[in-house]
Formats: sequence, structure tokens, C-alpha cells
Amino acid sequence: PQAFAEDTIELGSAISITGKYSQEGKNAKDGYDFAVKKINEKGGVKVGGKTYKIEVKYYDDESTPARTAQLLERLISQDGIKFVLGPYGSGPTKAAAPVTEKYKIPMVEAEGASRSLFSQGYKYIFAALSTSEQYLSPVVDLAAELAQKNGKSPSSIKIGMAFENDPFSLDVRSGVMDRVKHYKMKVVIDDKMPRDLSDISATLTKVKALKPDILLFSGHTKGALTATRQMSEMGVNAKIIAITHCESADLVGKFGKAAEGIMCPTQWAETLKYKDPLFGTAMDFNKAFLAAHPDYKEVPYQVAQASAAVEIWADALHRAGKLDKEAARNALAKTDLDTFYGHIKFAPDGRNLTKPMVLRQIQNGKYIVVAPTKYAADPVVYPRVAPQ
Amino acid sequence: MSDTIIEVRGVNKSFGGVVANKDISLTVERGSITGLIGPNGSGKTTLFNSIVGLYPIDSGSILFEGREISRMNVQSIARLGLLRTFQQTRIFSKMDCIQNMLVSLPHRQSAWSDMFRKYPPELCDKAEHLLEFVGLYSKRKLTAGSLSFGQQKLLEFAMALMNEPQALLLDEPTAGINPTLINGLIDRLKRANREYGITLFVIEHNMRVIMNLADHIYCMAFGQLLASGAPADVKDDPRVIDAYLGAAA
Amino acid sequence: MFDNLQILTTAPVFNLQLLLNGISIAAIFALIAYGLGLVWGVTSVKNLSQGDMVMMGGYLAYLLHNHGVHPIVAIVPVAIIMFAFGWIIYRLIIKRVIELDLFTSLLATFGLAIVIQQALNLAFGPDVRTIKSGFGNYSFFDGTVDITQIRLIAIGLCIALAIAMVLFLRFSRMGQAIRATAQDPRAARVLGVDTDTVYALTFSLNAAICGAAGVLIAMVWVIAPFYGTAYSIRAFVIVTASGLGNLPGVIFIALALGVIEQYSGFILGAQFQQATIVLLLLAILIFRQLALVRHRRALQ
Amino acid sequence: MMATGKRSAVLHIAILVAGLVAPFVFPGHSVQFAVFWIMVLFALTWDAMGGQMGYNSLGNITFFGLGMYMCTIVQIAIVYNVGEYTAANGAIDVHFTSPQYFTGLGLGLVVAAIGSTIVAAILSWVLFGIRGPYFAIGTLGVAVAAAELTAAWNWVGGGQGIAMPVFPGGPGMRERFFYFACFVAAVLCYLFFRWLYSTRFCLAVNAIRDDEDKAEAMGLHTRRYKMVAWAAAAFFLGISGALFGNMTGFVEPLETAYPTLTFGIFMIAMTLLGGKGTLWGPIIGATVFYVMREVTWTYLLGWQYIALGILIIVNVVFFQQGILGWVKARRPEWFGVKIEEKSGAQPSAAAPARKAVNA
Amino acid sequence: MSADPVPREEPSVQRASGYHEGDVDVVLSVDDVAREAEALRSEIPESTLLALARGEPFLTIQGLRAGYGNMEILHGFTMHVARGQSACLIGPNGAGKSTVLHSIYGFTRIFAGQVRVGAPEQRDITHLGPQRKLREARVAYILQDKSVFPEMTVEENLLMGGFLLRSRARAKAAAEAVFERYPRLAQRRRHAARVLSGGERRLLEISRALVMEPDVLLVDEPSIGLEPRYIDMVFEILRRLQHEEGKTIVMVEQNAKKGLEFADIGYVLVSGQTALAGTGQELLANPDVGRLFLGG
Ligand SMILES: Nc1ncnc2c1ncn2[C@@H]1O[C@H](COP(=O)(O)OP(=O)(O)OP(=O)(O)O)[C@@H](O)[C@H]1O
Ligand SMILES: Nc1ncnc2c1ncn2[C@@H]1O[C@H](COP(=O)(O)OP(=O)(O)OP(=O)(O)O)[C@@H](O)[C@H]1O
Ligand SMILES: [Mg+2]
Ligand SMILES: [Mg+2]
Repeated sequence: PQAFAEDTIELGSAISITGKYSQEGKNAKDGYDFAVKKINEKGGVKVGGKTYKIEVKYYDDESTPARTAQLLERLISQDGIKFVLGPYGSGPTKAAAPVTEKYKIPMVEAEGASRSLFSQGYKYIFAALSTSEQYLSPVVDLAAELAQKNGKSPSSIKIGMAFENDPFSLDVRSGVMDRVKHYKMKVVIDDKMPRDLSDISATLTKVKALKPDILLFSGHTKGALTATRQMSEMGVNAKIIAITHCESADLVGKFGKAAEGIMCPTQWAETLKYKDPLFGTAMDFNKAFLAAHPDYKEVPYQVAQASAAVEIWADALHRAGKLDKEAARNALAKTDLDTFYGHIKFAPDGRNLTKPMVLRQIQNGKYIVVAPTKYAADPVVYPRVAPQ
Repeated sequence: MSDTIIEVRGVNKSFGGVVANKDISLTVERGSITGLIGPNGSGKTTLFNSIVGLYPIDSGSILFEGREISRMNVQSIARLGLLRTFQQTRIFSKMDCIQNMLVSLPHRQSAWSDMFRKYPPELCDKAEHLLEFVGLYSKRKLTAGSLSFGQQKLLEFAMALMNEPQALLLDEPTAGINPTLINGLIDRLKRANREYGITLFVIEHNMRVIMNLADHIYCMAFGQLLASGAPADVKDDPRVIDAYLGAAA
Repeated sequence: MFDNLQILTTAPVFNLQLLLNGISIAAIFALIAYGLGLVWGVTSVKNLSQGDMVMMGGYLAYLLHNHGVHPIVAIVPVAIIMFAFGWIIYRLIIKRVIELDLFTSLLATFGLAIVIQQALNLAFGPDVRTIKSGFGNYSFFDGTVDITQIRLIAIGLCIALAIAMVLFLRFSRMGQAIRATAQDPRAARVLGVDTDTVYALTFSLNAAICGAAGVLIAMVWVIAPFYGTAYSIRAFVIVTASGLGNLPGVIFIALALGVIEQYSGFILGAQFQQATIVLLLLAILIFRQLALVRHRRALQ
Repeated sequence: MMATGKRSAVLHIAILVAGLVAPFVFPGHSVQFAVFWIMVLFALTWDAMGGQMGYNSLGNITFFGLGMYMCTIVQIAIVYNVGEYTAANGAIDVHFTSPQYFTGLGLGLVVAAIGSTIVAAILSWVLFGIRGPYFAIGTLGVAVAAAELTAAWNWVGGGQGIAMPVFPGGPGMRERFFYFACFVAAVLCYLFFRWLYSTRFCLAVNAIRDDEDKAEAMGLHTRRYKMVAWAAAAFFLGISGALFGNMTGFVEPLETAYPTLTFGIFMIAMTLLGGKGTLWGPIIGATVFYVMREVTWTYLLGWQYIALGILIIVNVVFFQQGILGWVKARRPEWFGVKIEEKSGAQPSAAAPARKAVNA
Repeated sequence: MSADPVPREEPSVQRASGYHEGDVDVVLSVDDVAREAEALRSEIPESTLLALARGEPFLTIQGLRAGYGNMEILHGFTMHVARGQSACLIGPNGAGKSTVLHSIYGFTRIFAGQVRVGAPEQRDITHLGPQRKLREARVAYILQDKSVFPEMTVEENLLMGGFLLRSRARAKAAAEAVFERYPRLAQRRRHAARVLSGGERRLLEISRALVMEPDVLLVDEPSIGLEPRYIDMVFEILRRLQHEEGKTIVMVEQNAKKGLEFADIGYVLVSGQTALAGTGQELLANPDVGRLFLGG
């Protein structure tokens, strides 16, 4: 049943408004809304000669996959949504994909990075972002490169890592493990953090004892905060320390010098040279968003990719020329779009292969892109110097 | 001579430093009504608790129908047909009187499958009959928790009868019951003893009750057995008078 | 796993680090558990919103911190505000569910927990927050063992509060009333104890304790609207394992769990920390049950 | 139970018909309806222990999760090697033919139901010595331990979870299939407990609730009753978990399989809302709760939990006996309760005429 | 058996009166008692009741209708007791005796009627909450079932009796006096109350009233579960409270003979209404009372 006004296109999303991913969920939702506002301000989307405004119908999935699945059923079968924006997180997205697949409803998702999403033969899922195994594997490559530069064999490198026991972080881990095996590095610590743990001092004590060269953490915002704070409190350091979700945890704002030298993988950085007609350059997007949302100090990449997802939808619907889910899917599959977020072109399994992950390092309180080398703005500081 | 149904041999029980039962030996004859008296705190309730398996005893042995029961648990002992009532009345307070009676069915040979059977009408009749017997018929549909203290005591007694025990240990059955009703209760107890052949072992402080009820009395004091014998003898035993019946301090 | 065990024997100094961490964690948990046990013992209300009141305390400190109040100083106003909050909650909700059966109060406070969480979420956003205490570290053995001053302060505060509570309960008139109410509210009422005030006071006192713990947590770890539950659960574990009305028990169990948690994290890996704790709880409960079978309470 | 014979027959038929036609009348709501029946099942099974027997468990959700994982493993194991399937993290291009799918599901349901029952029976030996709040926390401990251990167990995917086999057949089919599966499970559960409460079992567990020591002293086989009550709850919970896992399509330990703080608590909230210790109370409670939840959650985005929290508080503060208890206190005659004689007995001269009593 | 050191019929052997003795020939069912009591009942004019209280009531219960939930147990109960007087309520089980005490203390639902205390002006305390009864109306209540604080020592339990007293020293002194008089409690002074036997507990509960200093004392079945000598001891305490300290006592007692011997006035309660009222002696002498309520 078509319950909305004639000249709007309604997208639907189940997103984490409450529950443990509500921070990231909020980032994603703000990103969606920002893009929707921008598109509507510029007149909307032209589909088959008619201009439509975009609207998003949200439900709160409470950060639980089971709820996401139910809600998507509801969006599709009750609310008649034909175009879906993804939920936040790999778990919820994994739960969402079978539903959209079943109903043959295309979903553009920007917040579910798990590699396994794209190996099930799903045809209706399209991901704007890079998959999660690419989050921290560049760190391992970088470490190998630096070791070689210093005349050491990469296999002499000892790695310590602690990942939250959830689909996303475990995916990050398997990406890392692939590279580690490739270089024959030695993993000395391999802990999985329970989801409601707010103390990792036991793991850090092991770090003190075993002195790994590289330390890797992934545990969403809470994990980033806890790891950074406790490392500084316990005087833990390593040559390279890399943590996911630095930006949404606002490590610089919260810990200042203690966060110096930490490396943070990101899907996107405002210093990158991407641009599109809607938002302008990455830096323009950054400025515009911060102006609209003074409560943000940095723009987390979750925001940027969410906005990009809406942009992708607008583009695909425009090209499809009609508001039909099958046509939309086919248009999505043919997407070849430059955005402020990076280039978007989907592989047959729905992954976006054209946009790389980048690695930033906190230098003097700024996130500086240091790898891959071709994007690097500044050289990496290596080894990390323990902040005083 | 009639045979022994409960035999207590050299039972000792202490709680930390407090010796509650010290080398108690006594026997209860089958079919008799035996009384147990003694000052407050002399260990009567403790002895009952030990007999029915609530406390592990420190040493000694307890035989029921010739079978050692001092290592058995409460439920198995109850299923052997040795039942007790409580000094502080205990009934199933949110269930009505009839239901209280029905759960008190003997569980002696109940098999697993019995729990899925229904209650046959004979049993309901029997329950009502027993309630009438103790004078609670008109209250049969009230929740047991709303009965007065004395009524609860009567209900507990009826429940014990429903269970058809071999022997019944009663801990102060008449405390809090109206004196005239006590007469009735004694009558019921005697009839239960006579008609159903239930052996009774009764703790009482009310001499009127014990004198009119018991065939044989044991008196305890300070955790030890002090005297025993026919009611009249015990009543006049100077040691009993000294320890129990004597002048107020 | 055995490698990790080996570290502890070859470099025993790491035991010290684990112990220090365990104790400082345990101190805060003991505080929260103690408040829970107090309310549980006196009012028989099992407060599932315990952890959320802790978070609330943390957020209040955060708010004050943003207005330039040092978090350690903030403990006092936060405790006072939380005391008042406890009083209001008592009047509104707890008063009506007190002395009802176990689950009524459990559920009422669960409802309260949800409301607090969501209210915090609406007021402060879902963001994870933390307060910088501005205190430094102590470092021993050439940096192998570190402990922050704030953790030491937390330990000290917990000890001081525990002593104060014991003295209060034992010697003050109100303490006497609280103890009497805990043992037999009806009898206390008949002797002229205003049990309603006792309940209100106990609940508010607990809220104040939670508030203080929240301030410490905001300085030692992180706070977020939805993180209270973990603290509630841990507090319940401690109180359940130690048995009611048993302050030394609470402290001992909290310490034991804190230290064991550290060791299990070190030896088995972080993913087993939580499981170790709950399995230990089950073991304690079952062991106590076995002991209880032998010493059944007197049934008169 | 609720009303006299005829009225109750009408009620039953009405519910049955409503249940049968619902997915056809509102096809879009099938999944919600299916979850509703699961909620009814939750409340009924929780009440068997918490309401009727007085053993308030916080950990019944354990069997839901166990059922879910057992069924999942069976479903996968009949086609793939489970370890490889999970280690590949979905990288195997899963494909289940219809016969494979349904054999797996059928077998999985049986294993889930029986497996959960067996685990419950074993756990009951360990747990039923503990009483009161200690029992509640102990069972919560079991649920948390189950979740944590599953999350640490790589063979079943650990924290990463398992993607369920995809249902063969068109879009509407899957929902309808699982709707009816859940409906049947709930109805069977209702019928089972309805029958169970009409037997001696009911009075016995009530007695345990009122005074377990006394029940023991009367010689009741308390352990048997407790075990049966828990095993029965586990049986149905196992089935519901198995169905729910397949409905969700993605199984993961903490949020899908052992959601202690959501479903685990909802069971209790629903039962108390309707009125515990009655057959219809849990059903009414589940209905009101679920409808409230869905409504608040549609119209009060982001505030739905506040509404839920307030609902729970209002429930326990003002309707302490639950909805059914509240009605019963006001309108006892609807429940066939007659206050026969006034207190203090005004006896008729003749011996009281005995009426047939049905227990 | 060893020889008796004391000759059997020695007159110096004084026995505790306890529960009394006697035969049990009168056997009446509950229904019989109720029916016959009903027949006994006559309208008792208010003036008679007032006269029993010497015309100057200190505690007055007027037309009390009270019960639990929707069930009314007391149907218009009236009672007057003068200052320093003692009254005893007897009656069959379930008559509502405890309910009267409960109602005075505010534990029941009161549909109509008043409870007043004080002389010469009386204060209406019908709706004063239980926790304020002792504080504001100086009415103390000794409950029928256990009310000691199990984890506190015997001494602390006694001192709790003085919770409302302004000076602790006074409570202490009163407690010392109790210990002096009752060595059985003095021996247990530092023991937790939970290890006391039933009788010792009852003694503790009742002697706690000595520390409380109330004006009116409500006692529910003081002699329940006590050995004969304790019963005498308890009544001795009550006697002291009444005659030496001038307390007003309302007692419920199933040990009716003892109760009526002790009390100045007696009320016989049947089915929530007063069937008979008179002085204790009058009632004791009444053959119907004897047959129906004293066990013959
Ligand atoms: N569980 C227990 N722990 C410690 N002491 C106990 C316990 N149970 C009983 N006692 C002590 O054992 C002694 C005997 O108690 P018991 O209850 O057997 O006395 P009793 O003869 O039944 O007295 P009464 O006539 O007053 O009921 C008492 O001193 C009592 O304090
Ligand atoms: N809490 C209650 N709820 C409902 N009814 C009650 C409650 N307590 C007592 N009753 C009813 O009130 C009536 C009077 O009870 P009460 O306890 O006053 O009797 P009593 O005279 O003290 O008897 P006893 O001598 O047996 O203690 C009884 O019939 C009982 O069923
Ligand atoms: Mg005794
Ligand atoms: Mg009474």
C-alpha cells in the first residue's frame, strides 16, 4: 500500500537508536538525514521526468540483529518500502540481508562491513564501504614494510591483539590473520573482549609481559576508549598501536596527548581528494556537516558513508527512470559514480571494490593519513613514542 | 505386648555449643498414644526434627518399624508413613482447604505417572469428610491463609489424617485452640488412634491434654530424658515437678 | 594458555599488577554490591536499577565536571543529589512494591532501569563518556607495575565508606532501626520504628552510594547510558555469592571475583572472564546449597 | 477455566479461528503475529515455574537459545561440516534443497525439543536445591554462562554467529510457514499446560510454591514435580528457539539466542502483567504487552523503551495481581467463585448438605 | 528409681498453675459451640459495658466493623476499658479476637467505628498508622507470633523496646531491671535471640513491654506454647505491669481460665460480636461460659 504523498520516494531503514550501537547508529542516521536534506534542498531526484523528494522511514532495531530482521519485514511488507538503507553494524546487516533478498528489495548499506555478507550470493545488497577485513590489515602490511626498511624480517614481528567478540570485529580479525599468516608473523596475544567488558587490564598486563611490536584493538567506540585510557594508565606502549573507531570515540578530544601516535583505519578522510557535484569535495562535506551539527568535533566516517549511500540511491533511481524495485536493482548494479566519499562501483557480489581503506595516525592531535603511501599526507611516526 | 514402631537409641544432637539432645533413648509402641513433655528449650522439637529427618543427628540411631531411618531424608521418611505437624503451624496458604487436603494424599507408592492423574471423587469426598471431622467443613472453600491461627492448626491436623500415616508426631497440637474445642480435638485424636490405628506421639505443655490423652509419657529436661511412665506416675514424679511442673521461679 | 601461566611463575612481578588491578576493580564493585545488599536486606527489594543509578551518578559528575567542578569534589554533590533522587523514587515506586513478593520489586526496578537508561540516552546522547581525573600514575619495578592514583583513591574511598557504614549501623539510633527493620519489619513497627522512613532512608542511602561509585567509574572507566546493566549483574553476583547482610562477605567475594577475573583474563583470555565469574557464582551457590542440606534452618 | 463451559468453548473457537485466518487477512503482519505466539508460549512456560510453582527463574531463556543452536547445528550438519561452515564465515555458498531444508528443520526441531528437555532435567538436579532470589540469580547465571560459552566456542561460530539456511520457496511462503509453526507450538503449549493443570500436578506445584518444606514433610516427591515443570517449559522453549532462529535467519549468541535482558525479562513482565499462577493470565499479559510494545515502538520512535519501562512500573505498582487478578478481585462471580458462608459459620441445624466438589 | 527425697504429699510442693487440669468430657463441635453461643447472646446495653469500666473508659472501641479485604469479621464490636484495668477476650477459634487487636493497631481494614484512647478527653486513633501508635498514642502490641529480632542479642532486643524513649539510660536501666528479675534471660543476655527456645522467646517479647513504657498494652495469647511455670511468670509480669505500673491491658487468651482469673473484665466474642461481658469472676462462675469456652 502506497501510504505516502505522491511526490516523495520513501526509503526505509532499521537503525540502532537505542542499545549498544546507538552512538554509531546515530552517526549513520545523521549521515542519512544530512544527505536527504541536501538532495531535497537541491530539488530532489528526477525519476522518469518527475521530481521527487526523498524521505526515510526509520525504526529502532535496538542494536539487536533479531529485531532488525523483524523490522525489515515490517518495512517491506507493511509499510510498502521498496528501497532500503542498511542498518548499523555487521550483525544487523547480516540479519537484514536474507530478508531483503527474499523480497527482492534492493538495499544500499553503508555500515555493515563483514566480508561474509558478500559471499552468500546475495543479489540485492550493495555496500558503499570497504569490507571489514580491510580495516586493520593495512597496519600489518605497513609494519612489514617498516620492518623491512629497518633491515628486519617481517616474520620477527610479534603481534598482540584484542577484538570484541562480535561479527564486525571478528571479521576485522580474520583480515588481519590472513596478512599475519602471509608474513609468518607471530601472534602472542589473541583475546576476544566480551561485549560488556569495560576493563581490559588483564589483557594489557599480558602486553606488558610479552611486549608485542604491534598492538591491534577493535571494539567499537567503547573498546577504543577503554583501550586508549588503560594503555596510558598502565604505561603500555608498542611500536605500532592501531584501533578502530577512533573518530567516533573522539580519542583526541578525550585523551589529548595520550592518544598521540595511535593509528586509526578509516573508510574515509576529509583530506582525501574525492569530490562530487552534490557535496563538493570531501573537505566541503566535512565543513558543511560540522556546520549543521555543532555537536560533532570530527566527522566520523560512519556519517560520510551513510550520506554516500543516500547519494547512491538517488543516482540509481534517477538512472532507473522508474520507481520499480527490479529496475532499481539493475541500476544499482551498474553504478559507476564519483562521490565525495570515493568512487562507487559494485562487484557482482555487491562489494565496492574501488574505494580503498586508509590509515590515519594521530599526530599533534590531528588525524593524518599515513598509508597507503599514495594517499599519505605525512610520513608515519615510527616507532610510536609513549606520551609523557 | 505390642510391638515397637519408633525406637530412638542414644541420640545426641547439638547446635554449635548448645546440646539439644543428649543420649536420648525411647520407644513408642504401635497403636499407642505417647506423650512428650518438658520445659521450654528442653529439646522436644529438636528430637522430633531428628526423627523425621530434618536434622542429621550427631550420633545414635532411630528405627521406624525396625528400619534405620536416621540417614534418610524428610520425604522418604514421610513416605514410609511417619509424619509430623509443626509447632508454628504450616499449611499451604494460598490454596483452599480442600486443595490443602488433596495434596496431602499419601505419596507412599505414588509412581511418576500418578502426577498426571486426576483426583477421583472418592478422594474429594474423603477430604470433605475429614474437614467435617475437624469442624472446618464450612470453611472448605476459603484460602487456608485466611483462617485464624486455631483453624489452621485444625486444618493441619486434618491434612495429617488425610495422609494416612502409620505414626503421627504432633508438636503442641492444642496450643492456641479453644479449651472446649480441645476436648473435641482430644476426642478426634483418640478416635484417629482407635479407628485408623494411627500411632500418636505428642508434645504438649497443656497437662489437661496430656493427662487425658496419653497412655505413656516421657519427660525431658535440659536435653536429657528425665522420667517416663504412666501419666499419673509422671505427674507426681518429684523430678518432673522440680524441673517442669513445679512452682514458678 | 600454559605460556601465560608460565609468565606468572617466571616473572612473578606481574602477579602484583594483576592483584592491584583486581583489587581496585573489586573496591568499586564492592561498594555497589554493598549498597545493593543493604537495600535487599532491609527492604527486600532487589534493585535491578542499581547499575543505572551508578551511571546516573557518573553523568551527574560529568555534568559538574563540564562546569569546572573537579570530579573528586563532585562526589559530595552527586551523592546528595542521588540521595534526593532515591528518596523520590522510593516515594513514587518502591514504597508500593515493598514487602511484595520477589518478582514484583525485581520487575518494578527493571522498569525503572529502562527508564533511567533511556532518559540518560535522551539527555546526554548515546556517546560513551569519561572524565579525566587529572591524577597521575605510580610506577614500580621499572614500569612493569603501574597503578593510577585515582584507583588508589577509589580503594581508599571504598574502605572509608565501608567503615562509616558499619559504625553508622552499629551505633546510631537510625542504624539500630535499620537493623531491626531488616530482621522483622512488623516487630520493628510495633516498637515504634517508622519503617517507612527506614526504607526510604536505606533506599536513598544506596542511591547516594551508587552515585559516588558512578563518579569513580567515570574517572576509572567509561560511562554510557546502557552500560549500567553490567554493574547491576556484577553486584547481584557478589551479593548472591556472599549471602545477605554480610559486609565482610561482600568485600571478600568482590575481591576474590575481581582478582580471579584478572587471572582468568590473563591466563585463559578476555573472552572467558565473564564466563569464569558466573560459573564461579554457580559453583558457590551449589556448594552453599550442599552445605545447607546438612544444616537446615530450624523449623519450629 | 475462565468461564462456564459454553462461553469458554466460544472463546477457544474464536481464538483458533482468529489465529488461523490472521496471516491471510494481514499477510504483512505475519512475522509479528508469529513472534506474538512465541511471546504467548514464553509467558505460559514461565508461569509454569514462576507462577504455579513459585520458582522464579531469570534464566528460562537458556532453553530458547539451546533449542536455537541445537536446531541450527542439526540443520547445517546434515549437509555440511559445521566447523567448516562457520569457519568459512559464510564464505561457502550455501545452498539447501527443499528436501534438505525440511528434513533438517524437522530433525532440528525434534533435537531442539528433546535436547532442551534433557538439559533441563540435568540442570534441575543441580539448581533446584537453591531457593528464592538465589534461584533467580542462579538461573540468570546459567543463561549468562550459556551465552558466554557459546560466544567463546568457535565451532559454532562464536561471537560471529551463523547464517541460517535460506528457506526454499517464495517470499510470502516463509512467513506463513513459520507463522503456522509458531501458532501450532503455542496452541500445543496451551493445551499441554491446560491438561497438566487439571491433574494432580497442579496442586502439587502450588503446594511447593506455598511452603516447600511442608510439602516435603508431607512426603511429596518435590524433585519430580520441579523437574517435570522445568522440563516441560524447556521442551516448548526449545521448539520456540528453533523456530525463531530460522525466522530471523541469523543466529548469534548474545542477542538472538540468549537475549537475557529482553526476551528473558519480557517473559516475566508479561506473566506478571496478566496475572501469574493462572492459565489465562500469561496469555492476556502477553497480548497486552506485545500490543503495547509494537504500538509504542511504531509511534514513539526512540521513546518506546521509556513507554515500556513506565508500563512495567505502572503494572507492578497498580496491578499487582495482574490484569486477571484485578478483574477477579472486582468481579469474582465471573470466575465461578462464590463466597459461600460468611465468616464465623452460621450452621444449619442439620448436617451440612454436601455438594460435589471439583478440585 | 531412686527414693524420693521429698514425700509425695508434702504441702510445700507448690505447683505452677499453667494450663490447669481437669477432665475433657464435654465434647462439642465448633458448630455446636457457635450455635449455643449464639443462643446465649443478648443485647448488652452500652451502660453495662461502661459500668464494667467503672464509668471512666480510657480505651474505647465503639461500633467497630472491620475485616480483611472485602470480608467483614467484626460486626459492630464495642468495648470500654478504664485506666489501669485489664480486659480479657475469649471465644472460639476464628471468632475475631485477634482481629480486635489488629484493628486497634491498624492492621485491618476498618469499615466503621472508632478506637479512642485517653482520659478524660479521648483521642480518636482509628486511622493512625501502626508505626505511629506507640509513638503518638502510647499503645503497645505484643504479637501472637514471633517478633524478636533473631540476629540481635537478647540485650539488644530488650533495648529495642526502648527505641522511642528519649534517653538511652532509661532504657538501659529498665533492661537491667528485667535481667535482675529474670535470670533465665540474664543467662542468655549476649546470645543471639535466634537460639532461644520458644518459651524463652515469649518471655523476652513480653518483658520487652516493661522497657517500652506504654499506656495501653495489647497482648495476643501470652501463654501460647509456654511450659506451666513460664505461664505463671508471664502472668506475673502482666500483673506487675497492671498493678505496679498502672498500665491498661487488653489481652486475648485461649487459656481462658487463667485469662479470666487475671483480668478485671472479660468479653466473650462469638462470630465477631460480643456474646457476653462481665467481670472476670462473673464469667468464670457462669456455667455456660465454663462449658462452652473453658472446656467444662
Ligand atoms: N537451629 C538451632 N540452632 C541453634 N540452637 C538451636 C536450634 N534449634 C534449637 N536450638 C536450641 O536447642 C534447644 C532445644 O530447642 P527445642 O526447640 O528442641 O526445644 P523445645 O523442647 O521444643 O522447647 P519449646 O517447648 O519451647 O518448643 C534450645 O535451647 C534452642 O535454643
Ligand atoms: N488475613 C486474613 N485475611 C482474611 N481473613 C482472615 C485473615 N485473618 C483472619 N481472617 C478470618 O477472620 C476470622 C477471625 O480471625 P481471628 O484471627 O481474629 O480469630 P481469633 O479469634 O483470633 O482465632 P484464634 O483463637 O484461632 O487465633 C477467621 O474466620 C479468619 O478466617
Ligand atoms: Mg518446641
Ligand atoms: Mg488469634
